[in-house]
Amino acid sequence: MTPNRRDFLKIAGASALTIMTPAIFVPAWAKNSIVMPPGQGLAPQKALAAKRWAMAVDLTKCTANCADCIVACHAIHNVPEFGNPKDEVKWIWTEPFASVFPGESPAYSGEKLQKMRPPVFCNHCENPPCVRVCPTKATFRRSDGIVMMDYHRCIGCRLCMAACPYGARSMNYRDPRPFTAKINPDFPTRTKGVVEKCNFCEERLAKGTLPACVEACRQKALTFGDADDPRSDIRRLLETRFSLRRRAHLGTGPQIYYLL
Amino acid sequence: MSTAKIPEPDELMQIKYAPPQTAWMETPVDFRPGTWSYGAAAKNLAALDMPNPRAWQPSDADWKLPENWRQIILDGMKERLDKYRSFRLFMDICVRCGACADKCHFYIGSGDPKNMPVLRAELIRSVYRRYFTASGRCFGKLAGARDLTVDVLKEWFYYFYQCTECRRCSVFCPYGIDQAEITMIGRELLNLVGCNINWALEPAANCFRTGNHLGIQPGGIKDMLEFLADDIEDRTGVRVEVPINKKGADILFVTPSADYFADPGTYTCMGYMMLFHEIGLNYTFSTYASEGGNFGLFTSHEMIKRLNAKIYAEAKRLGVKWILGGECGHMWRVIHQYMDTMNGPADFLEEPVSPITGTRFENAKSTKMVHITEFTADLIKNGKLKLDPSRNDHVRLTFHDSCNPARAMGLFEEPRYIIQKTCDHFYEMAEDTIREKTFCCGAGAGLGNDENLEMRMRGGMPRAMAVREVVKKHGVNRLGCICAIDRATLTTLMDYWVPGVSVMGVHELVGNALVMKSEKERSTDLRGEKIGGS
Amino acid sequence: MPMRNLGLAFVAVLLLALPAAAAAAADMTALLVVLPYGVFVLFLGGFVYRVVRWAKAPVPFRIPTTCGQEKSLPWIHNNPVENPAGPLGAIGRMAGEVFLFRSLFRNSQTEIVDGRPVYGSAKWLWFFGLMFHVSLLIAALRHLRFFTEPVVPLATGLSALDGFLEIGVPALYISDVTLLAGLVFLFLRRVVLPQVRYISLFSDYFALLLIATIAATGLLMRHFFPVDLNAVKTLAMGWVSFAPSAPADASILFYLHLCFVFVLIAWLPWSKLSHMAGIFLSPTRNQINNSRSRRHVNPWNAPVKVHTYAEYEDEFRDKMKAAGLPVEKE
Amino acid sequence: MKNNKWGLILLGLAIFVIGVTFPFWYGKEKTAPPALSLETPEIAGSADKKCVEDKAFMRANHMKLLNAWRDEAVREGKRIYTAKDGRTFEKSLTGSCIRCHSNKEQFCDRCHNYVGAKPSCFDCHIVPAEVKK
Repeated sequence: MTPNRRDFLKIAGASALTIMTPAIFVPAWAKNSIVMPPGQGLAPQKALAAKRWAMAVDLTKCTANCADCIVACHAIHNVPEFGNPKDEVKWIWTEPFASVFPGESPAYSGEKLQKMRPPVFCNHCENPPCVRVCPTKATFRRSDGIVMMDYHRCIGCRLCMAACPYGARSMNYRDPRPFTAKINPDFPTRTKGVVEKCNFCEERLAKGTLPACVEACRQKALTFGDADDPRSDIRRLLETRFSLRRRAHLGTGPQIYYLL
Repeated sequence: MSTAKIPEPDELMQIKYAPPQTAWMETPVDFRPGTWSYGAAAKNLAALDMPNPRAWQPSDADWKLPENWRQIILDGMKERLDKYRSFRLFMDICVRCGACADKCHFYIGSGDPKNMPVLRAELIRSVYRRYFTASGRCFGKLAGARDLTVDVLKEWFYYFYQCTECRRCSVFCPYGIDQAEITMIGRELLNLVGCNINWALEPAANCFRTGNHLGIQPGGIKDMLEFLADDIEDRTGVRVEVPINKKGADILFVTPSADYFADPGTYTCMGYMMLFHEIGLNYTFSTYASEGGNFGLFTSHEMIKRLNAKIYAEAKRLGVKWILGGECGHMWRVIHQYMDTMNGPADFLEEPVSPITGTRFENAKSTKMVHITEFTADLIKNGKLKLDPSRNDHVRLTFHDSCNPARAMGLFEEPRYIIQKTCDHFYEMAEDTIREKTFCCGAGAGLGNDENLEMRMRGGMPRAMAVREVVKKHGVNRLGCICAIDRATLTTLMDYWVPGVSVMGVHELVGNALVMKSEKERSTDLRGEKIGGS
Repeated sequence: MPMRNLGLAFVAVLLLALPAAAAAAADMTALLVVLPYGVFVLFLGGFVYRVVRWAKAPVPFRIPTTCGQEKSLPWIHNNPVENPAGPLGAIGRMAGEVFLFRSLFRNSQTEIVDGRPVYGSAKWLWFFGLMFHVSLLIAALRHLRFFTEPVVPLATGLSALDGFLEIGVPALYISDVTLLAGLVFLFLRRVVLPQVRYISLFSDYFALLLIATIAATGLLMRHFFPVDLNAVKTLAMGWVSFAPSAPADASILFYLHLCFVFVLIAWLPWSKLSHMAGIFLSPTRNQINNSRSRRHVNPWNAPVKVHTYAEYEDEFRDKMKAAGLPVEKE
Repeated sequence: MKNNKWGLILLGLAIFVIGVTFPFWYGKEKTAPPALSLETPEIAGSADKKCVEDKAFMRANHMKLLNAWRDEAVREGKRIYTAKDGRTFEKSLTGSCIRCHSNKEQFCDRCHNYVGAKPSCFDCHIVPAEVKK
């Protein structure tokens, strides 16, 4: 049996211990003279940058029974398939319209809306409750709006899962590697006891490519871009089309916009 | 008696715990009146063939030591290091964590750092290091070693006779280092050069010659027991027999002689006699082995054996089946831990069986000596006694676990069972002061003399204060115990710290509560005090 | 002066650093080929000598300190551990002492409040004492990774368990933190409490400072000034396979660490630290309280001069007869 | 009846002696530090055959460097490392380190096993060669 700090902390409820920052033993000289080279430290030229990353999902284009975005996302991110709804790990998934927008489904909505299963993601909130509750700051919000997870720090306490109003976070209750069909070596897997979620493909943005789901969508239903940039495609869409956001009244400031 | 002036209780409570400015090796001992016991008289040492009998007092500058006293002590130490694993080990492994410090009643009562068991042991350990370890020989003080000088010897005397060998420190020591063992060896060494206290040696000499520590001769013992039988008849209307030196008795009964010579022990003794009469026990007292208390324990292992030998010898002579022992503390330490080893095997006796209940006392099958509370608890449990606890209604009792039965035997429940069956008003003292954590009366191990009264009152303070709390809380007026030294010295202690509390043995309760066949209506208890009145 | 011992202990530890510094500076690494064997012999031989010395002294009497009800009448519940009536109880009692510091757990603190002594719970000494000892044991066992190839699972398992908080890289060992915490407590206690300061000898401070220095140099090497672990392991494996070779180069920290460790190991059996072996022999703890049901034999039990009944009767015969007491000889 | 406890004492001493001499008789496979293999196609194909920093530094500090990289890249999004000699690298275990040292078993594991270090890096990060197996 290999000891697992996550198990331990889960059992002991000793999340207080983890307030200690992991970097306390990196000496100052190591940080300053070696890791931070002079005149460097910015993203490479071709990396995509933004002030506020956001995504628009055009529900008029999104077709039923298509899972291209999900398949692409889960494949490159090594999302495991446990074959068991209780243990399910998901970055993109679908839900009935009525549960995606519980406040927006009138009693006499037609068959089209009733049957519709819009894709749902992490909303990369302006005001993310998951970040606020994380005891180790494993979940944090980048200045470009991406709500990121540092798996190294996650202790599996699942406070973020309790805090997220969208159910966008999944816990690896089991070792995910044996349940990952084809491992993509360019992206790490997780270990048992770590929570995961959509990261807006920040590793792809750093290399200058759009998120995998956006690329994979043959209907071009997904538009990704800088909502803060008046000239961006997504900004134009949001200005011209009517959009809904999930449970926006909660004040979380979700950044996935559903176009109708 | 002593000329020392004893401070008032309030004054005594002003205890200074801050250690002195000077290091302990550089702080000489101060023989302050009231805190030490008189040296043994020459006649007592001579009676016991012990070395260096002379007229001296610890307050003298010249202790009239033999010429080669240092060599005698060092040879004695070497001998004992080879004979006692406890001594050698306890010299070596103490880490001076200090957990024992505030467990000692003498330290709590005096604040003298050399009364911390750890430092009291260091007094002798420092000499051990100097003469018996390489580091001590080479590095001296740096290794915690020091020369054996007359001042060191005086310090030993002062502090080894401020230890009642109660073993409370040993309960708390992570290695079980027992100051009692160290004190016993320390006193043996002092005895080798004739430095001992009269209050331990005179009783020992008396016991050796007359069989009991007060030196009472056979006729006196008989008179006293008859007198107690008269008192019993007066209180109950029942005439109990007084069997003495009776051959063919089933059981030899041995109890501390204080039980038949001094109040309040006499009432306990009356309790025994009534009990034995009531159950028809075929027993006998002995005038030769008329002392249970072994004053050798306060002198040396050899002296323990010399005095203790009488009990088996007398049991053999009288042809009894087994031996029953009365309520006594250090008597029971000797019987429980030393008697069989020293003077056994007692193969001429039978394994003890209660003739009344048929119970076999498995735990005493080799030593063949049963504690009276074990015996009586068994009688009560088997319904052999008719008891009326309401006759003890005027007693509001708390119970003092005597050190030796507590920490050198483990006798806790038997007396409590008897108390619960004979007394309706029983209140325990604070948890930290009873059972294995019980506090000493402050006057055991030969220190119950009057010249040492201030130290007794200091050492007994923790016990007395625990009693005072139950007096305040529950209106306790009586302190029960199963030790003759307790009955003698706790009385003084109570008068000083908690006036109004008197002391009794557990079998006095039994005597009061026991409903005897053909007894008259009782109006008083064994003390002649009205029953029911408060 | 009470603080003199503390000062001397500081000086002694500083002085010990000199040979290490000298060895590093003067490239006397050849010492590392032979010295460790001497140290090990002192350690092993020392402990065997001490234990045999203790064991040669007999236990003449059965003197367990009884901290619970004895086994007497069948209906009275006895305390089988605090007052063992059989070997299992004694083993349990010793296990409690060795592994859990049972007696120290009883520790209390006496204070005079409102003119009377009160006894408060004082478990900190137990807590930090146990923590210190367990940490020291774990830290020592973890070092087996340098002395075994392939590394024993015990060492890897302990390291994994010990580092499972995964704080920092290399992972911070919990036992290192608890060891230091224990040391700090034990040291401060010795310095701050006047009574404990008063009884403290040079060796009491020296032991704590020595272990603290070992822990500090170890932690510095692990987290701040890394050393070449391959070289360390090769050195250690050289020792245990009797093919020692001096390391090519190593940091002064490593020499300091080694120097202090050698001093500790060599000194351990000859000092108060021998309590780690001595506790097993403590007669007040390891004995069964059955002295009344089984005779304990004292190997040097010799006859003593007693006062016989015959002598007694000779002196008191007339008085006994006068009192109507039976006598043996008329 | 036995007073002398030599049996138990000798047993205890034997356990002690066996315990502290354990390393002397425990199986020893080798006493020399392991040789590390640099024979990977990537290294063979590289011109200067130099690691990110010099060998001595990497040997002593690679874990600290990686730890710093991980925090910089993940938390601050700073993904480029400039070495002391000015060369730049992506701060990535799989992207930079393992690309050259693709033979983890012959490189990383050898030392880690020898000194009993068990880094948790590869619990998540993947050596491409191992996926293909």
